[in-house]
Amino acid sequence: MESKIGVFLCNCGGVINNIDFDAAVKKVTKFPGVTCVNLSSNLCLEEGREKMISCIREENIERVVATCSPEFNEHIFREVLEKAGLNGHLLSMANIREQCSWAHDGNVTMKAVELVKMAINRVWLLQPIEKKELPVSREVLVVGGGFTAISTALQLSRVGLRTTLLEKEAVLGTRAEELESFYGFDTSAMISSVEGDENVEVLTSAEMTEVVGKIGDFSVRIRKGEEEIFRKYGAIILATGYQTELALAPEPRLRAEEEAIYGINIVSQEQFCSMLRNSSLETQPKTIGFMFDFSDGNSRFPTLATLNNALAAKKKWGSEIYVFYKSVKVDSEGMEKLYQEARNCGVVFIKSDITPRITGESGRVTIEAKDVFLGEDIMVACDVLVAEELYLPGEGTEKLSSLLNIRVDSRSFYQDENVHLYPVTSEKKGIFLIGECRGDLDLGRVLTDISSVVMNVHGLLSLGQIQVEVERVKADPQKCVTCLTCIRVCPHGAIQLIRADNSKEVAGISDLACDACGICAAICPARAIKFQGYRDEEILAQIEAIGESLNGHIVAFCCEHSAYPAADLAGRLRLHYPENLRIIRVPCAGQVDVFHILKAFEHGAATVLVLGCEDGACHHITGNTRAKERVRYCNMLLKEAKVDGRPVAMYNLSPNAPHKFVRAVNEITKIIEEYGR
Amino acid sequence: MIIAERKPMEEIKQLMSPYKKVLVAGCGTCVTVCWVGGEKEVAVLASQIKLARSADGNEITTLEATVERQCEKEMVTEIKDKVAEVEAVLSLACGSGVQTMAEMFEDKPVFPAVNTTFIGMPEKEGLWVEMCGACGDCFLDRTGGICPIVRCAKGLLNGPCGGTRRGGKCEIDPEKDCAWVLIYRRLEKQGRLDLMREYYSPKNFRAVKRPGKVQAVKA
Amino acid sequence: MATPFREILKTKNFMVTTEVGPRKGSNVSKAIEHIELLKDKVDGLNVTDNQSSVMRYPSLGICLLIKEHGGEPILQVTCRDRNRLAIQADLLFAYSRGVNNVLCLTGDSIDVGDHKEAKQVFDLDSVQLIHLVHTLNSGKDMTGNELDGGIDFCIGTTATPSADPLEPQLIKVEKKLKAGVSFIQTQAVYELDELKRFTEFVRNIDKKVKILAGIVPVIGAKMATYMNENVPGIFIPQHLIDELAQAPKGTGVAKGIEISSRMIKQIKEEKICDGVHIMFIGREERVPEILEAAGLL
Amino acid sequence: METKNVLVIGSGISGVASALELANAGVNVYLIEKEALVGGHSASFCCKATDICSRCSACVVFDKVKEAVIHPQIKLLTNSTIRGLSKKPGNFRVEITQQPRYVDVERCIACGLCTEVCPTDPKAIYLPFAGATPFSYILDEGLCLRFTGEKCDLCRENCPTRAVEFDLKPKRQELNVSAIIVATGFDVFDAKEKGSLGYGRYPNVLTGLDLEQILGREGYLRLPTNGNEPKNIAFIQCVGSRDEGHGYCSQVCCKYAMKLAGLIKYQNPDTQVTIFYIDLQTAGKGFAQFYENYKESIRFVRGVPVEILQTSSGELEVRFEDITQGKVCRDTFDLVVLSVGISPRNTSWDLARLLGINLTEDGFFDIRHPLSSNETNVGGIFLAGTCQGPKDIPDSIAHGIAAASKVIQVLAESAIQGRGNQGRH
Repeated sequence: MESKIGVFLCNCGGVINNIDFDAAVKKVTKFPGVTCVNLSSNLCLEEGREKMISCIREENIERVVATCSPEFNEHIFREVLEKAGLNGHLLSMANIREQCSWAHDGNVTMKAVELVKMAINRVWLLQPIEKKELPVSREVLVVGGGFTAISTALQLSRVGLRTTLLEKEAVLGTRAEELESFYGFDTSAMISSVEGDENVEVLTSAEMTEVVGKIGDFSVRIRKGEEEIFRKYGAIILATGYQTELALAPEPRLRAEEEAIYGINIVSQEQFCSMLRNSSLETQPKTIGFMFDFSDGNSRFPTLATLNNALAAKKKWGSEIYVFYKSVKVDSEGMEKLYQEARNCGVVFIKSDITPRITGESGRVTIEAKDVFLGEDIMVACDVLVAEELYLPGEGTEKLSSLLNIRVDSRSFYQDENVHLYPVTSEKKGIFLIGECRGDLDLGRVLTDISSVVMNVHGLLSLGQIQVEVERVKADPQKCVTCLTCIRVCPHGAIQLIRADNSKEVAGISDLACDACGICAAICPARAIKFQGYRDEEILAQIEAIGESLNGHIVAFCCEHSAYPAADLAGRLRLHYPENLRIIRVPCAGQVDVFHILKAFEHGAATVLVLGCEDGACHHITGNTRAKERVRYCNMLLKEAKVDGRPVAMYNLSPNAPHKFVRAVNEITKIIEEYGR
Repeated sequence: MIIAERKPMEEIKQLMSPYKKVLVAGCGTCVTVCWVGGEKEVAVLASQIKLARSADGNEITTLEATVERQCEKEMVTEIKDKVAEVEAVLSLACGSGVQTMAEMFEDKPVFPAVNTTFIGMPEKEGLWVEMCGACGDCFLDRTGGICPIVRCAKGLLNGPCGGTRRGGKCEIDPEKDCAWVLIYRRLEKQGRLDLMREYYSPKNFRAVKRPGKVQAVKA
Repeated sequence: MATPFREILKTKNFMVTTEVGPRKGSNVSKAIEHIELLKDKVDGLNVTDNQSSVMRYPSLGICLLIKEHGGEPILQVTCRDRNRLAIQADLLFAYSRGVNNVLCLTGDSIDVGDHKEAKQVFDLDSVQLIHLVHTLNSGKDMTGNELDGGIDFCIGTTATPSADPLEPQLIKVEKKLKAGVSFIQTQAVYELDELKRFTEFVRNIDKKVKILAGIVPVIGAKMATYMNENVPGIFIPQHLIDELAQAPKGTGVAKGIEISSRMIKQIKEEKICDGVHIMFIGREERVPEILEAAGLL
Repeated sequence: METKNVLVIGSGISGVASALELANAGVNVYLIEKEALVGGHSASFCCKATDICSRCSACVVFDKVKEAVIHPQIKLLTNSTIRGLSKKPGNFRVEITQQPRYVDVERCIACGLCTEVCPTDPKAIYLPFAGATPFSYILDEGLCLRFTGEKCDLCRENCPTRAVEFDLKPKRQELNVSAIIVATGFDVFDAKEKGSLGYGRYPNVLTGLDLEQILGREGYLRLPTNGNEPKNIAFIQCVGSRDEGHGYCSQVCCKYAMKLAGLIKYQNPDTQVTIFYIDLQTAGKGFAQFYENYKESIRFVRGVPVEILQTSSGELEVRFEDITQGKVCRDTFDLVVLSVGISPRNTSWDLARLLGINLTEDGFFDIRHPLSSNETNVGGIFLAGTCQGPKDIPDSIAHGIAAASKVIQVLAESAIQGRGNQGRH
């Protein structure tokens, strides 16, 4: 049965003057399924919306096509549909202003009509999407027992969320002395208050051994000594901190007969802290050397530790202090002041571009370097050298990340370097990473992390339920062949094996954990996964609409997070590009299917563009890289079919890069023109 | 599970050259799981061959169908109407699927679009490796669960050949581990190296009488 | 008339064998030259069996020629090209024509040869082949049928002392020894320590078996690296490659010969094993120079 | 729990981040902005990605701002400032003055007709930049003829949706809110203060912000003087950071300088780029690799430029003290970019007095305790973003979320106490 489609054209206050709307209305009225066509001049304004509602009611419209950019107005028109008693998802938009009128010179009526046609073809395949409240556990698991973990638990308790504090050591307060000596802050009070907090359960000498499930419903197995504890949590927060390692190897080349020894003459920052606290230290070091920023130029911690310890030593012992370094890392709060204070207290700073040479002799350590200020060699013999330290991920990071199946960054700290994950989220909903375990953070940033994660978790769990669109992406249990492909590729860990009503095991997509990218749908070999609004039918319907009118057009699949808004901006800037471009909006480049591309060629496309985010900026982590792979494969297939000379092209850009968008379109157009000759 | 590989387009085009209307038939079991013969691949191949043909200025129309198991006559009959419409069938199923098709529709030429390669398993996303040679005389109990018949390039039963490369790699493929080195390590781990020291007399290559038949014992 | 190899194994304390490589084609004149040149200088002449899976004049054919010219042939039989029927038949024929020594090998994979698309057989493996020869020696065929006119082969096999990892190889050698062989002609050896370790291992299992160290002269650094990468079971140590690299242009072969003879000397003096098997592929005519330099003439 | 109202002062990225978090948590948010547009400085920044994202987060700003302006729980008040504040326990009464915007955000459909008909040059009514949100034109009183007494009415007459209105008075309104987040951001250091560097005098001396905006607007870099592509560019670090007046590191300059340099190199690999620095701030997630990739292709010079002069040929001669050689050197470039730092708002003092919160010696808003990076000395008033101290975009967003978190925690507690009290009655 055919449903009644209402088309609402808008000439935007009559300023869209390169489209002949009367002609357009005539054409559109003829399209099958179209019940009524309205021309408005202010569709998005109050009065325009009112008219729309009444029209939908009077004509018993079932599906709506509106002409405007979905970027700012899709939600407005969804509301209109809801008000008119329709499901908001039975709407399809034709972007005839930003991506047509404003993007091209001359009369673009024909293109506008075609964009509307694309929307019409799509709209009558659309299916309603319902919202539902799904229950989530209000329990939170915090892994770690240091300051970060503890204060997270306390803050979560303030907003009424229960937490389990999971520490592998026997007691809480890892690295407490560091806080004390660096910030003069005593954690013991905190520890006692967390232990007294009714909302917090503390498990020490305990470790997570298994995690299954998803946001709102993680089943966690914990081993505490002999006993095995089994719990359910709504969210998991990792605050497992960091570890350091002396960066001396292969320096210093201390020969056996030399007396300078690790631990006595060459110490770590931590060892030096305890030296400072040790009142019964028989001999106080007269000269002390510090080193940092040679082996690892990307950590703030060494600067922080050095400045604090140097100052403390100066104050306590009045020793001579020489600091060898390449660059001070002062890009955190108060650090510059600390640095100046140290200078003023007479700490000598020696900038050197090459790693100093270190030798040990008769119980002293000799440091030789080239001072870039004086431009001459300097040699200092000290009683103690506080060696450079490398700042490394906490022990067990690897184990935990594989246990939770979450990614780590290039320095193997937690959290992929993807820009959309900052500050505290992982690629899996409900799993968070805070503090030093996700990178080298100073106290200020750690505090921010703590509060941020509390906000995130509160937002997810406080109500005990989350409203989500259900079955937006769904695997048809009848078609699923349980090949596990989707489970392996889902960047959000949203797919698991389930037994739908005790039948065979099939892929089950969690509405809670799913982030609606469609990567799974594009790769499913059985075409069992359907992504409402972007199903094969809906994409192909649009492609077919294009084919009807002209050949040699270019189909551009545009990621709604990047290329699509970029195209809109291009329009606003009136940056012009060839008129034969046809944009199909997709949720992620990773959703673009090989055979969608081939279909475009079948329907006469000169070539196809796939436009997604840059590496490291994909909202779905791997979507853009998978897209790149598919484009490569696609070109292989086309070559096989002797359809060459006009390869499919993939470009990476961000939503605020309109010029890059236009550059991409012009580049590909050039290639096509050359091919044409 | 049966693993297969798509034939090159050149060859498929050759097979299809006399025809103007064909059915591209997929199979919903093994070949779907290994990404060569499922509904998605049917769509891709159909589209690709149409492009290839129109590039030659010789259009072809395609129908598409995917049955759950092409090696089941009953399931194959489900698509008889579509078969009736076309001049030939291009099957993306394994050899047995193709033959079942051919047998069910004797008046129609049925062509294989894939090469059935082996019985294997996925090593990781998108990579499948051979595991079983269907020799009808399973040897795995003596080799720590690693099959020398297919995973050793020469199918040796009494240990590695002299061609093993540095680091225990295979004579014919520096990427591939020597099956016998793997077997050695596995058995060593299990403290069962005595199994490897045993002499195994020549294999009975007639354990399965070719063409093979298996009659279920219970009715 | 040459002394049967079996006798030599018993009597001689340092024996030398070398090989005659069949060519592609029916012209055997070159082979005859080599036979004539070598037959009296060595204790036995191996004939390779479609070496490195490249189709050639049959091993058996050359063996018969050697016999005619009064040499002592060692028939090499691989498992790659013949099934158990063919192998048994060939052995019967060989013995009936006075070819009494057989070297049992697995054989290179088809993939390394010039008929890559052929079906490789490997109906048997080398250990099973050794057992098979023993069965025939005992007057029965594999299925236990009586033979009218039995055979009595002197059985040898190969091993790779420089394999890595070595343990799986040694287990296989152990099996071969248990199956019963009178001599082992090893794959090319370049590190004598490896050879020492290997001989010790063998001696612990079998005191009587004779070990002939495989000697393959390398005539250039390039060739050496090539062999390391492409010839199965060959591992040439870097220090030799460097030594070859330093040799002035055009003196490569001489250098190779020098290195080989040096090794042979050392093997003989230190009694590391019972002899050597020289494989100078395609340069049979220069084998005497090695023997000369090694003081074996 | 009945819905609470919260005021967020400033719609820069931190304010927007706070507002979004609170709104999503069901709080009514008044987001007030003294300018006509939302997003503050960072909204005008450009994407610095090559094929690989450089993690400048400009796109994240773009997304969040867009999300904020259409959020039903966020009431946006542009052109608005605070005039008064009175505090009762758990509640503030805030007096807001909203200057007329003249172009109604609700009605403007950004058709651009007004700009077409506007007679002035430069145009008095226009769209400042493509990404401007709300996507609505603005009117510059300084340029508009109406405000110089003339009788122009073209834009109003031609506006198809009657979005332009002139006879408007400033609106005063009072808001009752349970908490306030101060997110007033920063002032870009005025490079003119460093006269010797020639900013303002030499057209080819730009600030980092100028460069951001040029690249954002044009998509590529051209010399302001002759429109040619610059061949040889110098970045000068620490302009307005780590000096007498500024006892702090601005935390953003090293990163944006290197990222902009990277982008320029990507667009034209032949361009020479030199960065003058004292200490390189290469710490921070994802930056290690970035620095590795560029440390070869970009020339890093440890040195402090003392003076920039324009040669007769229009080139810029940078005189700098090359520390490694310990002497003053000269080098000429065709474009110099001053990596200007982050300064506190010059209006901070007034606002501080109005709200009763403290300032640090550097002039940023002060925090109550080193272990609470959002809380001020006044209960119920919180800080978000660079008004508390220099931060890059990701840190500002994080800080904004953190501030929202603190508010939520306070509201939650007061709710609990509230219930507690009722219990006692």
